[in-house]
Amino acid sequence: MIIPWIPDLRVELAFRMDTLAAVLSILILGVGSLVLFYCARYFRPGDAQMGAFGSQLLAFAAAMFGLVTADDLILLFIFWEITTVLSYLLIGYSAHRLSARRAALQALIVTTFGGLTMLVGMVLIGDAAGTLRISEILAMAPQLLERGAVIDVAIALMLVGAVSKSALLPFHFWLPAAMAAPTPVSAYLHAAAMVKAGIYLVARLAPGFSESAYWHGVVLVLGLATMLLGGWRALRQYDLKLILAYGTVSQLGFLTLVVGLGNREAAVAGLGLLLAHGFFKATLFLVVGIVDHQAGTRDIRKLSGIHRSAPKLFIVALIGAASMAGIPPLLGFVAKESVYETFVHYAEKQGTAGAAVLLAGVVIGSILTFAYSARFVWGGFATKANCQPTAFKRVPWSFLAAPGVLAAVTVIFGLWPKPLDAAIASYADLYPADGDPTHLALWHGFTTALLLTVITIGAGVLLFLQRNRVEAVQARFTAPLDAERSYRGIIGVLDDVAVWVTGRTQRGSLMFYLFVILSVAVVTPLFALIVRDAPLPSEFHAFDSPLQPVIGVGIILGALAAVRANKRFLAVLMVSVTGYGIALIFALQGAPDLALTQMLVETIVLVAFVLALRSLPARLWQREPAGHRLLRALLGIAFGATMVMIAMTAMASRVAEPISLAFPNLAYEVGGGENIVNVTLVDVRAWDTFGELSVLAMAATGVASLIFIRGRGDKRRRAEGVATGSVDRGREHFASSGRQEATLALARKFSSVSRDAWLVAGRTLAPERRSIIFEVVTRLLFHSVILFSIYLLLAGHNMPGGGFAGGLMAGLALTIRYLAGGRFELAEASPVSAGLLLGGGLGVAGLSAAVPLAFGGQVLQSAIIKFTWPVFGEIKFVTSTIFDIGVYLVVVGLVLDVLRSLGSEIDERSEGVSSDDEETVVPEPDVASREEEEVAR
Amino acid sequence: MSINITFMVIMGALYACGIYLLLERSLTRVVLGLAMLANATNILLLSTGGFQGLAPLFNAGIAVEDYNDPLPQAFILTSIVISFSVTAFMLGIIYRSWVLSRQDEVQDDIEDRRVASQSSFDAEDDADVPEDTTEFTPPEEAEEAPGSLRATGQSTRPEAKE
Amino acid sequence: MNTISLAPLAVVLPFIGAALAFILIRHTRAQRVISISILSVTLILEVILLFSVWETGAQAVNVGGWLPPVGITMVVDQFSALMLVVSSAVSLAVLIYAAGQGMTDGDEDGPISIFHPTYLILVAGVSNAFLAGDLFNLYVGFEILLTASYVLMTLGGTTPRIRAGVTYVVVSVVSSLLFLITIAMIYAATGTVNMADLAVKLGDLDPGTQLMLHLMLLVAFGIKAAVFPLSFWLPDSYPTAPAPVTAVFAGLLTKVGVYAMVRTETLLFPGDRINSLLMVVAGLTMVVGILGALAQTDVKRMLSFTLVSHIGYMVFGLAVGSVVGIGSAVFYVAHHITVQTSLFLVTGLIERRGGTANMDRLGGLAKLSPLLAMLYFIPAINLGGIPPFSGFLGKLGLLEAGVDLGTPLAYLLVAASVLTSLLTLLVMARVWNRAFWRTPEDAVHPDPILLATGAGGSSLRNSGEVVETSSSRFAGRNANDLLPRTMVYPTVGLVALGVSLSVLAGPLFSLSDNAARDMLDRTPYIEAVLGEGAGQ
Amino acid sequence: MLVVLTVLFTVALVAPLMFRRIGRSAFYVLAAVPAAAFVWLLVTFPGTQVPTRRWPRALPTPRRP
Repeated sequence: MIIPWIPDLRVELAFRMDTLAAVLSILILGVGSLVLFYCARYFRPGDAQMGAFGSQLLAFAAAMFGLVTADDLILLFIFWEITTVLSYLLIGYSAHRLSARRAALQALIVTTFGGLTMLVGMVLIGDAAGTLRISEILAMAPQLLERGAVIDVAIALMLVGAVSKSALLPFHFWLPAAMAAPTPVSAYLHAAAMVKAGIYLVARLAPGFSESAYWHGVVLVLGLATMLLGGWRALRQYDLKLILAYGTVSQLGFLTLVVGLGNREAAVAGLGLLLAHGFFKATLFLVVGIVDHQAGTRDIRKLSGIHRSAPKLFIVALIGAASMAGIPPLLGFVAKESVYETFVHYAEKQGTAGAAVLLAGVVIGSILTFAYSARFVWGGFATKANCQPTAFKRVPWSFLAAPGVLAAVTVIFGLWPKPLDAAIASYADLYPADGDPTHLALWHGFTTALLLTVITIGAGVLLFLQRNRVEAVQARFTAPLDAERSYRGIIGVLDDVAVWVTGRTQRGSLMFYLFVILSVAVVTPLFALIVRDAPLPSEFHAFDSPLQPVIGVGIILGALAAVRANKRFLAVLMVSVTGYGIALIFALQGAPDLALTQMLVETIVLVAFVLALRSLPARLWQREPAGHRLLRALLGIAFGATMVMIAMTAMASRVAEPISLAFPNLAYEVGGGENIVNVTLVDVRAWDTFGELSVLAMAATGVASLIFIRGRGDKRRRAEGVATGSVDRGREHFASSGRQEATLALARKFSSVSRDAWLVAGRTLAPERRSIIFEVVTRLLFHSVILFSIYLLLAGHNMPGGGFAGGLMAGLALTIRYLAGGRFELAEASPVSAGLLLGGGLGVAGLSAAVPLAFGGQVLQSAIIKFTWPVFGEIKFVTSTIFDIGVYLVVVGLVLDVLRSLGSEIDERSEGVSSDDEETVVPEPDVASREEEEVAR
Repeated sequence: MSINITFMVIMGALYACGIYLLLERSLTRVVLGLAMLANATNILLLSTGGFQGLAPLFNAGIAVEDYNDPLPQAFILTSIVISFSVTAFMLGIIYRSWVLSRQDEVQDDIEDRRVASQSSFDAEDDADVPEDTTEFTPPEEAEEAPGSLRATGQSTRPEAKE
Repeated sequence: MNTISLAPLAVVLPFIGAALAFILIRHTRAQRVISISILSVTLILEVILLFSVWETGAQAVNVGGWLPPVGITMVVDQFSALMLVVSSAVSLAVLIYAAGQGMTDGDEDGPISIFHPTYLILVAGVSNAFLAGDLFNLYVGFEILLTASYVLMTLGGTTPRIRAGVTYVVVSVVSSLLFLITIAMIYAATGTVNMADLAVKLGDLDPGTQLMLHLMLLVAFGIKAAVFPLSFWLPDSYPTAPAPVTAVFAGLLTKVGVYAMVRTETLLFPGDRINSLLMVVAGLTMVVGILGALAQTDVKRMLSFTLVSHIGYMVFGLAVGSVVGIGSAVFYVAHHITVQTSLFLVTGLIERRGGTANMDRLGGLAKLSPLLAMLYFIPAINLGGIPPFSGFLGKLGLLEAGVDLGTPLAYLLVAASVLTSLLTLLVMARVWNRAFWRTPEDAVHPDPILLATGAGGSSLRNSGEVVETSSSRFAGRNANDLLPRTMVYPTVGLVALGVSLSVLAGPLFSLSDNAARDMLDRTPYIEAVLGEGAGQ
Repeated sequence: MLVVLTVLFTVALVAPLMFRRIGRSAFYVLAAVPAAAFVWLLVTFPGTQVPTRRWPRALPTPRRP
């Protein structure tokens, strides 16, 4: 069944059910339903998290079922990672316990690490095979193996995923730690299902890829080592669940060993052992759950006499442990017998020392297994000498049902393994039939395998009886390398590296960031010019007109003076000197529009600077002058020089004619205007100007929001209510009987007139601030300047001018009135609030953009309308002028906003009469304390 | 396209002074630096137009090549307007920064320095965790979730303990 | 008048909306209605554009009727259409979230009245940047969204915002400056600024100048897209802004930079001259970014670092330069916009519910609000690359592209991307362990708001008791006010969009691969703009 | 096969609601779903069925559905 999901990455939802999948599904679904049944009795009724737990457990079963039936490598990986995430959630069920949280995170990270490595392997194989379908890949396995290194590495990477999932040696530590999970989770995930995913992957790949270079190295060595280590550690545990956990680690090593051997017998024996382990380990975990639930502890030094207080539980536990130990009538024995037979035949056939060591290792492992099974039964159920029998509540039937069924299955299939053997046989067909095929059977006759079993049981009993001496030996011999501590070490080192790297890169200082950015911006073009040769500039000319060098010298002097100035306003003046110099250069170069706009902008910027910085101290004092003075100078010079070199190279490498040659004719015929630059701005490239308007509007809003904080403060206060001469009264205190005092008193006497001759709100200003000449000049100039700005706007299409120049001119007019008459004069001069102006301008521009669409044209398309008026004669009106009006309004709005916020509002604040609730000026200590900053955020 | 040396010199000098001012601690000088860099870029744009030409006011007689290149002029106008609005905005920031903390300095980010100097001990990862051998709290203080933190058994799991 | 000439409306509509919002500055409710309706109409328009472009490939419209290369052209190809739709959907969700926050917190007359027009102009700027077929117009698009972001970044004018605002503004102005310088150089060298015209003319320049201009453009866009050496400014400035603003910044601004890099890499300067350099930069961005995230304790700063780190993935896809590589990068950009924004919105909710965004002081949120826990968990594992979500699919495509390339540097990058994915998962799981699983009592010094409703409030709806002892600014709010519906529903919508990306992965990937094929082929774009014969 | 998978996942999604309504015994309902899948597995895949008469011959590998 195949449903295509992402054809471009060859990923489909492909499923198939073959024997291997069916055998594992038995385990997953069977044990899954029993565990869920068991949970009904395990949890207390009122638990809030049970809902989430139940859904996660069932989702886990579904994910495992998907994993074993998936026929697409990536689909298998998807279910693989879903099981990882669900195991993270399940282990973290009792999240208030630090051990549970840490174990969950540890399991997640270790298994995801393995999973991601496997993903790389899968992508490599998918890329080499051309398909992601597992069955097809296995079919062409032999051809793939010839590809050599790539496939071997890919298979090795996939094995890393299997090793980490099935908790083999380097990654085994997460399984015992995961015992912090509720016991049903341990029973299902860490015994029957999740850890079997790795074994399933090995079993799936074994038929095709068991001959790949690293296969035997990884599978056999790690498997055997894990088996021995797991068994050895299990003998030292005092917690029943940890005995089983290390037992599982050992059995998983054993399983990987068998399944990964890669011949027909091993396949049969492996699957048999897989089923057997699934049944008996789940039984034992469920039994431990019951013991913990009824007795309240799992510590074998406290449990005593339970075999008498819960005989039925004892029998079930005995069956499970016996099957684990491989005692004859049970399924465990049947599986182990065929495993012994497999390894005996393997040793005979191979004849190498390695095969013999393998056999010996397996036997020793089985001996250890027998020993810790015995320890489990003795620890859990025997009556200990030195402690009184533990109180044990009666075990209700429904609680014991799940382990009971599993124990029964172990016994039935032990006595009658025929159906299992038939089921597994078809999986074994994937291997070439070499020699006598082995069967799962209770009795194989008197073979060396049987002899080995007898040895195993004998040595196991001996090991159990001498357990005190064994523990003494183990206590002395502590583990040289401990995986969990090394994992935590790695995470610790990772954190330290992270802090170190972040400390180096995130200095927090703007100067450092700019330094890095600018040096990268300087180095990369130089690198390009060095690596690849670029044309050397050939034609030069000193200057276009003799005046240019003179102005140039002026500009450079201004720039240097600005750098060295330590008075704030001196620096500002020097920068505006460079600005005006550039305006002159524009004029000389033949750009009247630019010169006009640059001059107006410089003026308004100068006014804005003075208005904003007047409340700051005069000196550009710094507590400690910015360091690295030389370094900054070097970077500046390097940047300047590089830019000059790049400009010259770029200009020298021009080959094609610039497109601007077409502009003059187009502007006149189609645009209908003689001023090419203005036509370009409002018609040909009107979309740029359209964008700029929003930049202007945003800047205006930004300034207003920074100063007014609570919104735009658009409320206008008219002049009537204000007492004459009350605004901005001089607070300088003169000498009481001095001359200034007298002149001030005289001026105040004359200022009582109700209506002012020159400016509407001139009277509101305190007498010592007013200058009659300035007011008279303002009165004369204001209206003519406004008229001139409207002229500039309308004539802009043919003569130098346009929306920007007009708007700036009108802005200057408002500035003059504000400077002459104070903030109430400004309020009188601007009938409309700045927000309205901005909105109106943007609206006019927006509509002039959208309306042409209605007439079938493109956005911002202009049309030329010719009509004749009686008085004015023939008039040619181009609709782009409407757009220009929008520009005009927005520019006036911006200047008004700057004046209102930087001018009037700061005036009010400095007079301390501000109506808005001024944010309390908190003198912030140098390093804001975290708490205060926390609240401020 | 022949290159005008004067423009190059002016541009280079403005860039150098602008960058020097930009890397300053005082906010006013940074803003002045930005304004100077914008002016330098305008000069660069002007020089890409090539030679000094007639003002771009169309009349039929003049050949197309004689005009000064109108396209860079449009770019320069846009650049002037944008640098004007950014300067205005920065003035607002300077005033606000002065009102809030009476200083005209570019302040460093304190969170960065705190992170760079934090200790590596993290309770969640490195705290010592007592071993517990059961999931169920004894009946008397059983709150609704089983297995609250109860250090009962002192089973020595050899490698878990630091 | 076919649909393509409606494309500029995607910019004009928000523009007119902003104008209306300016005029109605004092009626916040009207502003809210305008902005939400305008954004919805724009989203519908962009979806129509996406479907019309899906089959036919790149289409162009000349603004004002001026033929290229004189006039400005707006070009919509599959890549930009996808970007438009995803960014509009995300900005609509964030707008509703912010409006909801404004309503419940009741700061009607406060900065919220400036928020709506500024937000609309930000969206207009982003749409303009995606549509621009002209290099200078791309610069203006950048300027629009930057200036709007300056205002949003310093909204409310508190001390940390001003400090971060200065860093952000100065670095952004420097990046625009470098971009303008590069445009001047390109005009000096070729005499044109129309991108399609440039694609034709840049080829004739000699290699030295081409490489120089190419690198200068990438540096300018690299600052905006926060690529390794140029990305240190981002984690200092983004987290201090209000939650919805940070969400929009994280979702859109860096992606505009990445979009511009993809355009220059494929259209203007084809060929793999600097692919190995891009690979190295991508690797460093990933690793240094995620190491930064590991070191943080504040969730918003941590997410800013993961944002920087995952830009490395997109640059990796770009550096591979194959159809699968760029296709996966396109898909990854769409995925990352959605997931990163939804994570920032959820962090905003965490900040309201837990009183702080600092991981050490949080705890027990899973019990306090299971809905919030789920809202965090899904995008978190999505970002961490857990299948079946879109994060994994994007990374899978990138791995396949890297493996197809097969050079040792590509394998190194594959290893780096896998490591970064693992560390991202570690970072996200750490937040989950501390903020959601840990009991409030275990937190370092938990916010009283956590302890107060600890026992009672288990779910969003029924916990109504008043929180009185909270030090954070949400004192005196009952739990319903802490997570109001108008803020939770857009977050749920965005998370659902993230999940739907994996359900629709098939068609989305075919769209991305078509976009990549057309971009690498270059002629569809050039012919759409300059007419048939132009593409060589 | 896909049907079994979707059934399992949907019941898992619905499970929290069941628990809220009928509490602990919802586990029995949850246990029933994999049990049903187990039975379905035995029925549809003869390879694993308990053979009656003809088990001596090697059983054919089941066709892929």
